[in-house]
Amino acid sequence: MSDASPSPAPVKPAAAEMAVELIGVTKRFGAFAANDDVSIAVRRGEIHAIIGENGAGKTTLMNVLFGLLQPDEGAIRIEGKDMVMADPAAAIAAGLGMVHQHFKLVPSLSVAENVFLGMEIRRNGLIDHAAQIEKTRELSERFGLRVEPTERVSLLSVGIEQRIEILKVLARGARIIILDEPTAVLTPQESRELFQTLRGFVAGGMTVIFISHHLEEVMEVSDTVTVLRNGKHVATRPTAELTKADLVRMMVGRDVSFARRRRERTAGSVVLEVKNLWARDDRRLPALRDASFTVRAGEIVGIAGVAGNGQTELAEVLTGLRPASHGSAVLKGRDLTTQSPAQIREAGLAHVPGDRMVRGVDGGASISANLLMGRQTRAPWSRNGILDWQVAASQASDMIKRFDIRARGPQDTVKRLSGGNIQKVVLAREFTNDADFLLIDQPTRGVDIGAQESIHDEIMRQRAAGRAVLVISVQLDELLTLADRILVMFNGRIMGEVDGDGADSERIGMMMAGVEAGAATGGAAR
Amino acid sequence: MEVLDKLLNVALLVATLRTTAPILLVGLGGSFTTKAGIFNIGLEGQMLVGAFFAVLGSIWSGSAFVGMLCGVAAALVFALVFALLVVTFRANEVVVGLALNILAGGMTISLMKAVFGTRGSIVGHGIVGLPKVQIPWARELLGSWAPLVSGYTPLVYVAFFAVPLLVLFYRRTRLGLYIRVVGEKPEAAEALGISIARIRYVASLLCGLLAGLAGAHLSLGYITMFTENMSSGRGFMAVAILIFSNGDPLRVLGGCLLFGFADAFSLRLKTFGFPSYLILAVPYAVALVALFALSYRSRPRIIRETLESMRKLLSVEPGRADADNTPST
Amino acid sequence: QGKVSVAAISGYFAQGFGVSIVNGLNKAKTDFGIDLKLVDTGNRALDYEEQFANLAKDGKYDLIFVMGWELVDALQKASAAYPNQRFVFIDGVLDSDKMIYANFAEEQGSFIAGALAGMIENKGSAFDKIGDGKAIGFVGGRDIPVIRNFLGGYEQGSKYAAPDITVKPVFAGTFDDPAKGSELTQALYNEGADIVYNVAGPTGEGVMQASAAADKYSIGVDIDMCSTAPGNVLGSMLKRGDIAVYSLIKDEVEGHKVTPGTRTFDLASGGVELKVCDDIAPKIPEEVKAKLDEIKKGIVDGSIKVAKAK
Amino acid sequence: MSDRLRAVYGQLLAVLFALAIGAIIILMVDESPVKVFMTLLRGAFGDQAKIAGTLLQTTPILICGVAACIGLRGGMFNVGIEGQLFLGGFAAAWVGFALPLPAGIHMLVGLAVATLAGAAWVAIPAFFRARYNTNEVVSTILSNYVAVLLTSYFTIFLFKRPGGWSETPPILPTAYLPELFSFSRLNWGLVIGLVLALSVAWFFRYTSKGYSISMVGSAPKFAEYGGVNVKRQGFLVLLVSGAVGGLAGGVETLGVHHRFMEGFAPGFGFDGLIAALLANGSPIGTIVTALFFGALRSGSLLLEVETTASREIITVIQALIILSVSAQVLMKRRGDSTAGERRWKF
Ligand SMILES: Nc1ncnc2c1ncn2[C@@H]1O[C@H](COP(=O)(O)OP(=O)(O)OP(=O)(O)O)[C@@H](O)[C@H]1O
Ligand SMILES: Nc1ncnc2c1ncn2[C@@H]1O[C@H](COP(=O)(O)OP(=O)(O)OP(=O)(O)O)[C@@H](O)[C@H]1O
Ligand SMILES: [Mg+2]
Ligand SMILES: [Mg+2]
Repeated sequence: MSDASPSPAPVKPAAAEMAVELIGVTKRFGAFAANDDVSIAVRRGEIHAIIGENGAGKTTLMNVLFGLLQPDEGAIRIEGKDMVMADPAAAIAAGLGMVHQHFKLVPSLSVAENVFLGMEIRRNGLIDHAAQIEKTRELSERFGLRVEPTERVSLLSVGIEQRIEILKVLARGARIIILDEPTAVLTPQESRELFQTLRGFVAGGMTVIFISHHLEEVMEVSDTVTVLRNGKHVATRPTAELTKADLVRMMVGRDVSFARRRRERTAGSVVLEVKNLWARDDRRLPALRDASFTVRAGEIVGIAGVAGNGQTELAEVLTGLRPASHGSAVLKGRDLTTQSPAQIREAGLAHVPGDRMVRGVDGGASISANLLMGRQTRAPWSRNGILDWQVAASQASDMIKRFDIRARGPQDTVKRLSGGNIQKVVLAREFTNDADFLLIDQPTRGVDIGAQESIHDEIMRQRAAGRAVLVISVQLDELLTLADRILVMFNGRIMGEVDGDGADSERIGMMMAGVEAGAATGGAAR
Repeated sequence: MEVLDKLLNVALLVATLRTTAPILLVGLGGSFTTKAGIFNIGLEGQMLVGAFFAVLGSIWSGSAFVGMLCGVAAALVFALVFALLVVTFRANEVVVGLALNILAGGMTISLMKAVFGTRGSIVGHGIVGLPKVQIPWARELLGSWAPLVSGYTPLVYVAFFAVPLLVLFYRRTRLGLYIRVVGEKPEAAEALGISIARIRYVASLLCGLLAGLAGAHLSLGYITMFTENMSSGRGFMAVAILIFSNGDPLRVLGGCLLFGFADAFSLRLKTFGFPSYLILAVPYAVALVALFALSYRSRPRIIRETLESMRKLLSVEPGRADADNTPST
Repeated sequence: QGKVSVAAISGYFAQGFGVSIVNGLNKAKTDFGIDLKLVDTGNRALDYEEQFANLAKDGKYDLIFVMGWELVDALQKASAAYPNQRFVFIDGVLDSDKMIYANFAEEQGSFIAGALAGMIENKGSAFDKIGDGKAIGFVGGRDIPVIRNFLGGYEQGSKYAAPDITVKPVFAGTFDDPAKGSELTQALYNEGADIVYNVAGPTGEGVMQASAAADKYSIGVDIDMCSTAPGNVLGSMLKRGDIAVYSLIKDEVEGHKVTPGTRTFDLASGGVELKVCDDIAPKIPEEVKAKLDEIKKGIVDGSIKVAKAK
Repeated sequence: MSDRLRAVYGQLLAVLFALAIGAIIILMVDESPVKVFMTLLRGAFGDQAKIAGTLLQTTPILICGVAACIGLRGGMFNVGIEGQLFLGGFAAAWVGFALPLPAGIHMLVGLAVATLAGAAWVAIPAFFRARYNTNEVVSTILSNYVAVLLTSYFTIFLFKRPGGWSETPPILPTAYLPELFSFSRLNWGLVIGLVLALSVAWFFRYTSKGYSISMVGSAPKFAEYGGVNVKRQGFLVLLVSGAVGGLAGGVETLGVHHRFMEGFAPGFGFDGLIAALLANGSPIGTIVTALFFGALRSGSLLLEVETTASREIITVIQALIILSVSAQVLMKRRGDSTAGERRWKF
């Protein structure tokens, strides 16, 4: 039925069967079409997954559906009725609800205030906090989403925040729920819990649309899959008819191998030794607790864990961006906790930061200016404090070639590049630093499958060149692909270590959720 | 001791309230923009045009009340321009605020010259000031402390009563909540269909309203005349207070009282013969010291963090400790 | 003989003394039909020289009146650059002998103001609105020599007429903040000073208003301020800039070219005087009035010497 | 490059728009806009002396503007240039009258001490900004008031010229900044300003340090990550910006007034800041905007003598220009600017 979904058809027989129909939607940003004549129909009571590479236009499409963006062409039909989604309010009125990729909760407000934000219960013109708390409690019990309505959101975990987001949607009487990459920040267990909830919803007659990059998840949960590529609709099929390989082929347009990299153990001498390291987060609460581990030359150590369990703090302490409250991290005889970022870089560290737009680049500057960072005081880029922009530009051209950065040239402004290409700019800069120790935080966050492969290859090359590599990732697959050893972090602690070959993702998942693995191999929690 | 008696008395407290009121009014106005996430350095200018047009309106209509409304209207126009440029055209707040301050200074003087043929100040010309409010029971109940509550011009009461009203406004009204949300997490507001732009406009206009009242108070209440640049830094002082009070009405009140007191107290020091120029600098210096002192690791926050830290340790940690100790599954 | 053309430049045309100068210029304009150009300067020292050049270079003006000490430097340079241009410097005497000076003896008028205030304060509660503070106040604008002159005369006068009265002087530090003037005045009243002499430009408007608000006394300055707070203004120490400029222009119009030199406007010539407000005058005891007349005579005939502040 | 051209073109349009509104206002106060604008032009560029007068007005705006540029490029809003200028002006005067030194050296020492005074005055706000992230906009604005009152105090209570108005004794001729022409007070200050603007522009474009600092300004977290000591650079940036502000005061004192006068140069600091903002933090662009402001100021002097319009009309027009350009800058080049980005969050 999917590929056959016609352009503006005069009559649709089973119209009421359909919860959402997008008909010929086109959304352009300037000359570029993020969605190009996309038609999708979502049946009532199904879980409908939407997949596609980065920039395929998934989020854009959902934003159009939810009234956050206005389509240039096309129509939207909800439960058989034509709708104009002028703004989110119209979408909400039509029975839609959206849980965004980045949560939109107000930290200083309570759970109840957040749930009822925009539809406050009022008495005599004043907000009735007691009634809101009561209603929130009721809702959370009815749908089995445990939360304490009076708690302030700033104190809650991401998992809970997502529950609140879903409650928000439910409180508005949504019958069709859209989730944009809902599991990106969850532990496997939390994800499973979420899908349990979603299944409950569809059983009750609601409809769920969700976007995901995790194909296993899609295979496991969804009833129907829609694939987008380059803004165009590729297919909509029942999940049962497809294999994971089919999905990948449809997304990328070719076969991609996910086999674990074959490797020989080459681990050499210890490059980095972290001992009993503690640190606080921005709120000054303990975020990294007593971490100890080593990284050797020629090996890749992975750090697994749900985002916000101290990985960022670990990376920041190692790079000198955050003070350690206790402990040491010795890189080739130098204690990093006492050094400035510049000194640490000099000591032989390269760092691919997790948040590339904030830490990794200056979006407003050119590619060559971005590639210059960190080496602006060194020859040949600079002599006697004077920069040589010619050297910088010619080197930038080289890197653009070597790392296959899709840009017009070294003078191109970085912010104009797509996410994956920006990431490559960062990688290009850091991988060519000849550092003995590479700290790579989320190597492929937001990078599509094709680019992922080449980034992984590059990381393996660095390993082969005898570098010590520490990879932090929230994507377990990625670590399973790359790492020789995997450390699992939870709540600031290293819960255990798993050998990369033959690692059991179930056990890692348990540790990510805070359950100490009984058979954890000693090394880490020493 | 005698010196202290002479310095610290009811008169000083009364003077403190008097000097506090204009900064408080404009500070509370700024609270709206601060909460809505706009850095409004144009308070000074809004206050100044408010003061000027209040005088103009008062002369024209012969009524202090109408004058006050004119002052407010003028400040609202400034606030609207500010919002238009900052919200709609996304111009830099500091640039626009500073430019509007310059505009206010130049415009009031030009108009003064055009209307009255002179510059400098407008006195007389039939300006009607706001009346003083005498509270009948104050004398009997409070005796010599009566001046503390009675005998101010109406906008002084407005300023102080606005504080609890604003507290209520932010806690219990929808608009107040939206203003806070727009300032703290605009994405959240946007996703719920709350128009960030509209809320920022409203906040900016509310700010203009109070800044206009502050100006009218300055030229019709505090004193009955207009002089060039008569806001003389009160708007900037309010901005300083807003920064370290984060726009919370009660903390704004605290900050304003501090400066009101510093001002009133330093004026009294003058009668002891301290050099006037140094004394004149006292309120600004106090503002600076307060700004620095409070940003020195922002004390209230550190207390909050410590409490949170402790709460976390007490409530959640034991469970984790258990998990740590039982090697199961 | 052509039409007389006059320019005046100052930053203070809107303030008390400046207002009286503008009044005099305007009166001369209506009476003699002269050409008149008023130039309000700003407060940027950098501008003054160009402004003088703009005024003087065409030789368009017979006389250029200049008021304000901050202009002195530029004035002297302009006078050197345009030797044929006649400049009248108001309210002071400079080194150059090529200029005309209209010099005022504000200390003499202030002496009488001090004497009046001292004697009234001395009456204590016998006089309406006077307490037993035995002190009189003074609110100055910025702490500068001219203002110190006023204060000096005021102090000498009060000492002369009422030796046991203390003078409490304060300087606002600014001429532009009436609110500050009001607060300062109320502080002085609180400390027992029942009469406050205002020598503070626009800041001083606050003094007058505070006297009305507190129902105490004030003394105005430069121009007649009795109407600003009727019943609360004892009098005004007039500094007759209008007389000065009018008489100079009159001479010029009548063909007596004004020549360089100093003209003094003091008590004797009527250039300064204390005008007691009409609504207060009847309440003032005869012996006080007599004493004031006696003092005035003494100053005029030189038997009472009033020192200028150094 | 065409982006830049388009931006300049847009700014010109914005200026024209502001002038049009200004013309309407001039009509409202009963003057002929044509006469006003012609008089302005003549007052600014009418003859040799007028042009020199314009350049004389431009000098302090330019130097203050460069001071502001340094701050803006390093991500710091130094609104305290006014206060630094006053202190620098006083310090230079003090060296000029109190420290007899040989000619030439005397002048250099005067400028150096002015520079130090400006830097010293901004040091505390800079320290708190760098260390505790205290909003420097407010702290520098407030410190302006204190600085101006402090110089008044020094001038009137401690160092007053006997018998003089509120001014210090004149400086010794050995400390004079030489004049450029015989017919004007225009002096080497202009050259200092131009050289400063060019070298600051060069510094940001072609030196490692300049690169690091502009990265601190445009992407502080990125710079921090790249090994730049953001706090130290921020502190230094404000310090240098303040130093240049102090230098502006020194140039005025040693070049023009030859003494320190209480309240001698109100508003130059703000003019400079705004010139720099309009030029989007570019020192070269600031030369143009400062010249524009200088011409307005100098033209307004003739305006005052020849028409009935007041000088404040010029202030109004200036404010209108800033407003329309500020909206415009971001319409065309949103995000490309260091100064234009809205980074003022609490
Ligand atoms: N506001 C915008 N202006 C210009 N281009 C945009 C805008 N929003 C999205 N795009 C572009 O549209 C394309 C589709 O973006 P979209 O966010 O829909 O992708 P996506 O499929 O959700 O990707 P991801 O998996 O990374 O979330 C991208 O190339 C993106 O750069
Ligand atoms: N307001 C709440 N309502 C319902 N359950 C809650 C609430 N707060 C906490 N919980 C439960 O307690 C557990 C621990 O929550 P908490 O946020 O303290 O941990 P965390 O997010 O893992 O910690 P951290 O964010 O420091 O890593 C959650 O998994 C959740 O099940
Ligand atoms: Mg997306
Ligand atoms: Mg948490």
